[in-house]
Amino acid sequence: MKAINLDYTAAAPLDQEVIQAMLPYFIEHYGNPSSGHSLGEKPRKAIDEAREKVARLIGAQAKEIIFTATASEANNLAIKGLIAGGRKKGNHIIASSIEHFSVLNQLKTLQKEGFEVTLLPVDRYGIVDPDQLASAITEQTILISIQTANPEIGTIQPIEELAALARENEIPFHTDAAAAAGWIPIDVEKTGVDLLSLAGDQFYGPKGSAALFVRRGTRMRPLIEGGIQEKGLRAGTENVPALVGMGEAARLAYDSIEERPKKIADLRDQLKESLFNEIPHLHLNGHPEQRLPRNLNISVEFVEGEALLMRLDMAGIYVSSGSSCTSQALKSSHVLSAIGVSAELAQGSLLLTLDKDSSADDITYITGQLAQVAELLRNMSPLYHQFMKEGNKNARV
Amino acid sequence: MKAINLDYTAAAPLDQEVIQAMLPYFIEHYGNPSSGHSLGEKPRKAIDEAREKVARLIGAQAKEIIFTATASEANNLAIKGLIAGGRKKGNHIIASSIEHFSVLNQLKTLQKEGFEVTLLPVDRYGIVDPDQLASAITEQTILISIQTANPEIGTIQPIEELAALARENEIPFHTDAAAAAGWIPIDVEKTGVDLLSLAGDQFYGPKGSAALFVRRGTRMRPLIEGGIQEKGLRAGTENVPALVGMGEAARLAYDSIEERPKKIADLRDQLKESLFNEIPHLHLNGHPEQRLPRNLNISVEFVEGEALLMRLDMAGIYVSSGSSCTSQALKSSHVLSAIGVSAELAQGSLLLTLDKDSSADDITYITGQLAQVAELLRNMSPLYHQFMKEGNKNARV
Amino acid sequence: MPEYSEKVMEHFTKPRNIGEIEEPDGVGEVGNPTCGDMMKFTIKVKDNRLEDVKYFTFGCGAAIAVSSMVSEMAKGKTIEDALKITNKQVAEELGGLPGNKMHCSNLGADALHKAIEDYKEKQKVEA
Amino acid sequence: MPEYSEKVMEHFTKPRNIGEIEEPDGVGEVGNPTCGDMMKFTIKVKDNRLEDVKYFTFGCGAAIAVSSMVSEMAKGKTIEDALKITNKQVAEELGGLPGNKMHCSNLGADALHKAIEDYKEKQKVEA
Ligand SMILES: Cc1ncc(COP(=O)(O)O)c(C=O)c1O
Ligand SMILES: Cc1ncc(COP(=O)(O)O)c(C=O)c1O
Repeated sequence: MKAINLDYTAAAPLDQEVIQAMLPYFIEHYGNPSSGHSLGEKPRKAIDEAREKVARLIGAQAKEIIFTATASEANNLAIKGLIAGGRKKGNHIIASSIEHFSVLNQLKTLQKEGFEVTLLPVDRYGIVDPDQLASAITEQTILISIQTANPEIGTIQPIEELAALARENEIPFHTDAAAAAGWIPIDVEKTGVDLLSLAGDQFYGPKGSAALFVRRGTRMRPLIEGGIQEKGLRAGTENVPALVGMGEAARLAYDSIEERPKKIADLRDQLKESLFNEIPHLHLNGHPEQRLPRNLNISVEFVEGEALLMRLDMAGIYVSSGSSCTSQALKSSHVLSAIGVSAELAQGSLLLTLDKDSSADDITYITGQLAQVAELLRNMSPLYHQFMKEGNKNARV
Repeated sequence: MKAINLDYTAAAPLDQEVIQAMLPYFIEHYGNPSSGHSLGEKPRKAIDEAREKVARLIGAQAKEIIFTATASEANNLAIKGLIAGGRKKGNHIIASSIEHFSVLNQLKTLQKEGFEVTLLPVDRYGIVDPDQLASAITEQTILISIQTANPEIGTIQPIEELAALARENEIPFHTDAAAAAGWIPIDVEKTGVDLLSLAGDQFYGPKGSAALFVRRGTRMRPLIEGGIQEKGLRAGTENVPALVGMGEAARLAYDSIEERPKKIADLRDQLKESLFNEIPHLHLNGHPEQRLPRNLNISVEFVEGEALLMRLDMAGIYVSSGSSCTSQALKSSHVLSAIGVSAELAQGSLLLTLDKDSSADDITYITGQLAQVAELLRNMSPLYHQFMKEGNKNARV
Repeated sequence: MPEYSEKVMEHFTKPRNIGEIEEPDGVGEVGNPTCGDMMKFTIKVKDNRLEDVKYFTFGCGAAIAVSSMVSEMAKGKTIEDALKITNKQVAEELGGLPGNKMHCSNLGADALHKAIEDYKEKQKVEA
Repeated sequence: MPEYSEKVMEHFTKPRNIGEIEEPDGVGEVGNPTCGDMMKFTIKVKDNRLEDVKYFTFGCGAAIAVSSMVSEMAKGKTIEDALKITNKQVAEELGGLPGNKMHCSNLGADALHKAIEDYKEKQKVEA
């Protein structure tokens, strides 16, 4: 049976170069970078180099990179660490309504603790309006956190414009670039953001590798207190192999920041065209152009996502959905709801993320399978039959 | 040249079994355990199994294991998470004065936020007196955190007795077992602790793998908020290979919890005897019997630790020291100071941790080298010459 | 795949009795697409027995399997016996459902019972 | 190994002029073991020149290298020139020191200067 992954945003296999770069650090150069003796030297140099490579990917300086284990940790360090750093006084925080849960759930907690939180709406494509940000800013605003791109609908924000507003008002600006880094060019000097989260496993690096860019001069407190690793901002023995892997993945992403995303985006566009040509009643979610190269998000009208996912799985195609049934919390996607997708269409949403190894052949297979599956499920859907009847009625009138 | 690591507490190479167990999860079974489709299945089962194995090592149930990236993170989750969970009201926390910085530095922060902190003294061997704990407990005490064993001087605490006091007073008890787990039998049911931190890389598991045992029913809040991984107590994509490695290392440690530590302890005792026989003016730090099997801590009188460390390094022997010069914060060991080791002797302290692959030959080599190095450095030490003169004078009187 | 029993997978893969009975004796609709699940049962009654049971389902794997199972369980039963089918029984017959999918099992029996109620109402009117 | 320059490593590995001059013309002691570093310099002066400079050092790699370097720099210099040796010069001659070890470079010149002061004091007394 075929096996085609279209859920690369959930996980991707390591690049061969990445795993090869990591392997020597499990057994041969197993030392602790903090050791004063020779066994610490290789690992120390290795993470210094990794730091350089990660910094280069986003236009930062190496000393501005704080390694963490996950993007969730980076987001938590960004927000809690900045607030605890407490340079700016106030109790108001602004974010977009389509942030990742590792931002949103913190804000909920902060609200309970007495902070005011403004969640900016987005337009039907998922874009934050800079004017709305401008008018949300108050004297009390101490932090603005707006993602670089959304992992679900792929929409890319006008970060430069948004960050400029923060800067004018001297408010620290954080951007969660976990879905974007490695896929679109990022330059923290150009955009002027103060904090930026990224995740190695989102660009073919290993799980357990992530980082927070902290602009020099930003006053922060650690989330994990203890030793003085990572300039005192993240205690704990460094995960040398993972960070080396992230460095190598960052190098590969940087070196191909034009070609690789373009190749995947072309395939993605072909897939989109093929699906929309062959299957009726599909809807595109997210921005038609300002979107991540590997991301396609559609809603299959009249059917529910988990059933789609299971049927496709049986055909060796792996996707994810924003339906409530596929979410462990049993809530349908807050992102789709924020861009005004109806609850019914959210239930039938499919997130398809392609890979550098996706092929044109895959597209033909996927299209055929999704067409079949959609037909099969529609044929048992009360909504579809209702629509057909009403459609027919309407046609008669 | 020889290369003998005696600093295995800083880092150890992975067991072959451990790396072999991990490898399939980088590329072949690279899926995300949270995925609803088939690619999530293998990784999900793999971390379930790892959880079982880690639980078994400490006598816990699998569902009581929360995976983290480091022991520092586990300690931060334990303390901050419990306080934020807020079942018990009060503002008083008790810990020992020889906790790891990932406990102590949190307590410093909490003190600034208004908490009362009692750091219990330890005796000259590093042991916490249960009577002193009993009299430190107040109506306000909401948490007691006492390590299972100290990574530096190796001293093992009477945890069962200490935890029983906490239980009598209905106070949650946390123990940092990062240095102990895998080396001495641990049974959370027998000791009745509520929270226990452990680190995979301390028993031949990979860096980036650690866990917090959270007794069922303990009310906690996450440190890293976001997705609902790890029962909502630690958001972020699971580091599958690292956790699989930790599971395998836990299995190996559990299966050899009698033999492996005993073999290493025997070698450690031989090393100690050999050193004390051959080199004058050595002092043992820590408890003579109640200590971790692989741990030896001595002070070499009249000389400073970094110089010792560098000279030994040139002879291919890797050790660490509690001297201020070898610490990145330029402070000499708070642990040695707490057990009453003089500042001078703390400067000349050496921490020697052995390994399952350490050999009797190594011991001969180490003894010879340390004897030479100590003599060389003593011959240039003003303290040594002063002692010799005064010693001679005293002898004359 | 979600952690479904073999039985659930079997009914999901090959759902029985899909469809809509023309001129049914009773119709029961429960749920709505907003919540993620919606079922429409139609029944044909003869001599106080469910001669035929069909359904359309919009929903997850569990919802589809539940409707299929309910249709099988109900078919041929007397009205009284069919009304005795409980949500618990449906879940049991399916070899259990994951905790977060138990609510789906409720929909199936509910929709069937609603169809039967509808049949009873119509009987009253006709009587 | 700490990140020391080659020059530091060379002086640490083969420190020059270790020892204590018997009946020295001046003695200078700085630091104490509690802080981690302690140096004792003894000097022999002839015709206003440092004919011999020796030291004992308790301390880290940097401290040992610094004392060795200071002894080399001072030997043969006039009293006046030896007093002009600055901490900065010592660190420079050693090819730099890691930031957290700069304080060691201070000790070396200080100990030397103290020994020279001691010599001067003694001269006064004898005069
Ligand atoms: C007792 C103890 N606690 C905590 C830690 C911190 O471990 P990590 O650096 O993995 O966070 C250590 C490290 O060796 C330890 O020995
Ligand atoms: C934008 C964004 N932020 C945060 C995260 C969280 O990443 P992790 O699960 O590695 O913590 C993700 C995950 O995909 C993401 O896409």
